[in-house]
Amino acid sequence: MQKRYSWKEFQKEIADDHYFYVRSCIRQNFFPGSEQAFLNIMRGDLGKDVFEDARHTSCTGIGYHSDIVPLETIMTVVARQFALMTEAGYENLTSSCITSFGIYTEILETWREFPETLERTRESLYKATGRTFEIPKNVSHNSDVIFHNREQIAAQAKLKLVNALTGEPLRVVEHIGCHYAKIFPSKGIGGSEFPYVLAGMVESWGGEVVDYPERRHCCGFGFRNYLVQSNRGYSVANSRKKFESMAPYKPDFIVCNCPGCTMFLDKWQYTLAEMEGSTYGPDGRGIPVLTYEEMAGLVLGYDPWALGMQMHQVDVEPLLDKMGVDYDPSSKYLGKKGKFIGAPEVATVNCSAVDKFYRIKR
Amino acid sequence: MKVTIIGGGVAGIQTALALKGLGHDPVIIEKEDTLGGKLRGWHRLFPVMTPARDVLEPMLKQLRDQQIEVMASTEVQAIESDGVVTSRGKVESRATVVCSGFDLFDATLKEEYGYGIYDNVITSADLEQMMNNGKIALADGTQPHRIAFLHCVGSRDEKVQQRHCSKVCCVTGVKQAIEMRRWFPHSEIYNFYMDIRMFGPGYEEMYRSAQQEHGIQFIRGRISEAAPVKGGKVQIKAEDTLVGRPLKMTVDMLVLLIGMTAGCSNSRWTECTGLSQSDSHFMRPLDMFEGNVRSELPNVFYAGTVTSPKTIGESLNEANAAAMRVAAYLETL
Amino acid sequence: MIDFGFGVNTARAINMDTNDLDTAREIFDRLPDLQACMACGSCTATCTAGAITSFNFRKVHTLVRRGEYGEAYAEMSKCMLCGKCRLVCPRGINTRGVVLLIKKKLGDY
Amino acid sequence: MNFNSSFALPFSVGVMVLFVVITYKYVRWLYRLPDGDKRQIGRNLFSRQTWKAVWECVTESLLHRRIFRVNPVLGYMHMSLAFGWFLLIATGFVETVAYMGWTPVPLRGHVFFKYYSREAVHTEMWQMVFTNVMDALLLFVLSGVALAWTKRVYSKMLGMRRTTRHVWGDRVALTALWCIFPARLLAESTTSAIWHNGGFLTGWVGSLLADAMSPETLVAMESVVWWVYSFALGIFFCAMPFSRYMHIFTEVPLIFLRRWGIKSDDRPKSFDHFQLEACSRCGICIDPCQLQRDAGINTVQGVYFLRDRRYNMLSAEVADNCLMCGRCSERCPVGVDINSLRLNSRYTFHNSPSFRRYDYLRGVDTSQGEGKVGYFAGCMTLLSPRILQAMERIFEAADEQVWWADRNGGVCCGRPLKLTGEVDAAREMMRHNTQLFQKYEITTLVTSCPICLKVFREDYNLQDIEVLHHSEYIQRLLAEGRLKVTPTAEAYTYHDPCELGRGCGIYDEPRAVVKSVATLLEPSETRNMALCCGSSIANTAIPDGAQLKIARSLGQSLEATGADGVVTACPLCKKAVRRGTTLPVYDLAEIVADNLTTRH
Repeated sequence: MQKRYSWKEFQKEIADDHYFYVRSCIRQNFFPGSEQAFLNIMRGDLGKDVFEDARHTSCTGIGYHSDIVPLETIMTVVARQFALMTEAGYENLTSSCITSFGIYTEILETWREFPETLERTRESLYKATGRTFEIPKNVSHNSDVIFHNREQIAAQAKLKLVNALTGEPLRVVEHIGCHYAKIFPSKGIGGSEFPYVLAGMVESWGGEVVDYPERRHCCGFGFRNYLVQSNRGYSVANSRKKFESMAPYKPDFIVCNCPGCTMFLDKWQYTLAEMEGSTYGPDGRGIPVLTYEEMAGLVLGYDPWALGMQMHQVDVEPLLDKMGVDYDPSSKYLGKKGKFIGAPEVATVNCSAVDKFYRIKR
Repeated sequence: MKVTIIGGGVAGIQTALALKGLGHDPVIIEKEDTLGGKLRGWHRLFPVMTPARDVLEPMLKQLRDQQIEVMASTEVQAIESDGVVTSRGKVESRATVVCSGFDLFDATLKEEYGYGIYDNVITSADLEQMMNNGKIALADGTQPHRIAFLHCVGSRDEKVQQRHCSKVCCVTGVKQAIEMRRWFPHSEIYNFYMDIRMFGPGYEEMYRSAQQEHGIQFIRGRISEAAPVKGGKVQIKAEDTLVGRPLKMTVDMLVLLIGMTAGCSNSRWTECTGLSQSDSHFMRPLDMFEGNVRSELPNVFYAGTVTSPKTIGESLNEANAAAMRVAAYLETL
Repeated sequence: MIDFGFGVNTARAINMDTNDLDTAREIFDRLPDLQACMACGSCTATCTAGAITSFNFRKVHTLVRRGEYGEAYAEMSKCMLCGKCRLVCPRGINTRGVVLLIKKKLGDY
Repeated sequence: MNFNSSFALPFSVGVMVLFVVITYKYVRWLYRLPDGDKRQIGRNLFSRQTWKAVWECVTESLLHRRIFRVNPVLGYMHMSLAFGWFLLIATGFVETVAYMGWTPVPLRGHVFFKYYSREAVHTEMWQMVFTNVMDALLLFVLSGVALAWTKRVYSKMLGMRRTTRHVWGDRVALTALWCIFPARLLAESTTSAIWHNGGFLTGWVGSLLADAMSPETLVAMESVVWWVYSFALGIFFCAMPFSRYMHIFTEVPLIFLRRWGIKSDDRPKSFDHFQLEACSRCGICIDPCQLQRDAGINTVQGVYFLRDRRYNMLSAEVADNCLMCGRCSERCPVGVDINSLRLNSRYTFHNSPSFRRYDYLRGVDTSQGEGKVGYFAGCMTLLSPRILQAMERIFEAADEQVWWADRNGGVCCGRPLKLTGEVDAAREMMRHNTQLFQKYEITTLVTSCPICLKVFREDYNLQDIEVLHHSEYIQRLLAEGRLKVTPTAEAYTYHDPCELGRGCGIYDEPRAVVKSVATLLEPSETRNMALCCGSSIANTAIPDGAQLKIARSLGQSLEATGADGVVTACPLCKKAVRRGTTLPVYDLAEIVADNLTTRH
């Protein structure tokens, strides 16, 4: 990793404070704890101003990439988000979703290259909603913001990404969403070939990044490739390619900055285990997949269940034990007031019934 | 009459020798402390494996014997109508021959190939250096078994603003592959290419012998990316375009055949004289035919790779041609 | 094993790390001139069998050289061995010998 | 007379072994002949062919007439050994009978008669005649042995540039054979020295010995030399059925079977053994081989191929590396059909069940035109459009309605595949083309490709269709006056394509056509010994460089005629010859089409 100096050539400006926050469709549903953790870390631990308007919507990127939503429509939807930001008096947009981040970047570039499309969008938005908007000064992804504050988080860290027993740094596979920098390399930290956004966090917090042959490869989500059932074999094949390539490096966990990647790298491990019986972690288990907020949350000493880590398909307990996280294994499926929220069935990817070990409370 | 020659590579040296022979008084201004330019870093030259030394040494000896003036470690800052301004002051002359050559393409710009990032990704120039040092080895000191050469790194590539063909890399790739086969007789050697351009005498024959006698495999397809594999190896991906299928393999060593980019001093020549550059930033000669060693200015001439990628032989020819042109010009004064 | 209603696609990439290249090596050790192929395609263009069926000599032998042997025997069996390809090959490759050799190395007879 | 002596033991053992092995081999091979071959023998057993075979045995097995044609000295060498030894045995038998009358005498008695009769009286005139005749015959054989020694050292004297490199077993037999007659001379001379019963040769050598040694030494030596002689015979007889000397006997059944119409086929069969073991490995086939002569390939010639196959050490490389031009068979003194044997060896190596590999041929029909005369260009002609164009002009000039079978690309005739040994698959193509010809009800099939011609005639079953090579067809048109050509002042040399000449026996028709338009000049090696162009489709092993060398050598011989151009009658030869010469090369059809007398 010492040689990875190239990222320095791809530095982007990241606003320091006063963010207008937009959410991710997938994460709201599958990793709600991560989005909440982001807000808590930003507001609580780092003392930043993050504003969220409940009226903001999906960016419709999934529809756009599946050829359902036309370009004009998505431009208008994006313009509406910007209008909400302008109305709230903010200039820095930060997005929870990589697809959205890619969409914002793409549309801003389109407006820059073809100013007439911007005018048409202003007109459409005004006709539809009566709103006007300003172009944001700064657009960042949430991971950019966390990267920006990584040293401060490191300073406040309660735990390091280190094996508590051996003292060895944890081996981390970082996976960057394709739309983060592959479309506009200069919009990503470290460019498209060697993005540094997650690697920087891992290194700052004491872990070791694993570079492996298929690091650049897509997770396989690919919108249409997942959304159409008959295409899913193609989607899962891409994930498998990555797992097979990373498995020999024995990573302790995977960290992603993209909603789709987190979901598919996590859930396809289950699917592959059920379809082919193959798992890629030690002892017939899967490799835990974390969001960067979960990783930051663990470092800052958050309770894993508060971070929503019980939502994972691949059990995270082995990782938590390795890191030395202080948590209550038995309360995994207990909600806010101690109410049982339901547990999934035992899956091959988790090797054995977890409650056998932890006596999970119902 | 006094003539300044900017650059002490093969073109500059030969221009000086030829001008001296024609009775003039050349002075070579070289920014580095030794003469010889890029040729000093080369081991053997295609197509007949002539040691680079055997070409350079006799030229340098002649230069010394004929007592041609050389200003080493001197940078030319500007070309003027009555001479050049250097870091050591003005040198007055009646004509100037620009032999400032080319720069090697910076392979780190093709980040996806991992040059400077992965230990066993090297450039063709690095390989020549290794051969000059008498030891070719992987970063851990062991011998490579599987070696891949990638043609056209920094040539014919819009993404790095190198539209031109660097001309000599194809045959260099073939030459180095054969040399590697001789160093490592049991290795597997693959050359990934987009086109193979064997334009010179003996080149095609060399290409064929590389295929047939040396068993070097040529795969038509440009490597898209390199990634590290345990043990310092590199995984490469390409399309085998001849069968229309993607292809990947792990190699011990990846050699990037880097191209020639326009010399960084070219912009300086343009700024101070108004001389023009071609799209690829090489200096533009007066025309492509009769005036191919002349510039738009009557007293400024070109020789060698300052105007376009060339082989050593072609650079030497241009040096002689430029000397003739200079002499003819000086007679008109 | 659960049936999710879809399978896992196999990779299309030619994997030179896992492919068995020994047979390929034996083939061009025996007929080194095959290595001189520069993929001009004249063999395929003139091919008597190729005019009637999808047989593509150049492509099949290139795949074999990369260690992709599946179908190679069946494909090469479409060849009529008429010898036109050998007459047009600019590199003088013994194409008929290549067909026989590939069939011999990859067939089970 | 007393025939009990221990020294004869090695000889007797040798004879026994020889008899048992040869009987076993012949009975087994004959028994395993296919039923068709057995019936064929039955039909011809009492025919004139049998008498012809007897005569051939005399002229070839004993007198070696064919070798005399290659080189008289070489012929004499082979004849002296074969015929001389035969006469020694025959005369020795008569001699014994003359001495003993018709009483049963063991075989050793005949062979070592000089020893057993040493105590008898030798003064009668007829006895002296026998003694001297036997000495003369011994001298005759010894002269052959001397020549054989010389041939090993200096083969060119006997008209051979190269001789065979032998296997180990052959060397044993050869050494024994070379010892037999000198040993006999020494044995008989020693006995003569003691008993004075020698003729002009043994008597003279005996007297020299008697002068040089004491009587005791002579007596001691006598038993030793007779042991040596007997051992030489014994070893030779034991080695004989396993070595090249098996040909001495095998040539005889081969001659008979051949006369009775048995042939080798495209698949191996029992008869092949007779051909294989009739090869004496004389090596006469090496010199005519152009692979050896021009391309320096020294391991594939007929003699080596037959040897390797006989000892089960044949490799596909050797079987495949042959042009099958047939020049070797033309010279073979035993008349071994090397091409057929090679073909059925290739069958063993390469034939694979055809399954459905040519299913794609079904329904393929790219033919055009209508007519009772069909023209089959063949793959190679399709790469020589000048030939096609010339044929078109000839058909037009002769006012022939033509059905063009494969002008737009067709299905290969199947011969190239057959020649590689894939006999079953080749049948598929043959079946396809046959059906095509029958569908269009043609009565005459013309082809300009001798490769196609040979397979049409040999393997296709085209009952009512007359198959003609275009040389025959054009010659016929010229003879019938349907085609008129204007002679030119050009002088052309004609190159016989292997498949047309040695393959189909067509030598005169193309020459007649050439002569109708130009002067014909013959190269030094022509007609049945014409050179091959080197590009023969029968060879799948030869590299391009070797093909070129052969073509160049052919080119030189054609240029040596001083001709203005080369005419050939095969599209493949045309392309190959052009690589080897600077002379213009034409197909027969081209020179005719270019010189047609335009009708007014």
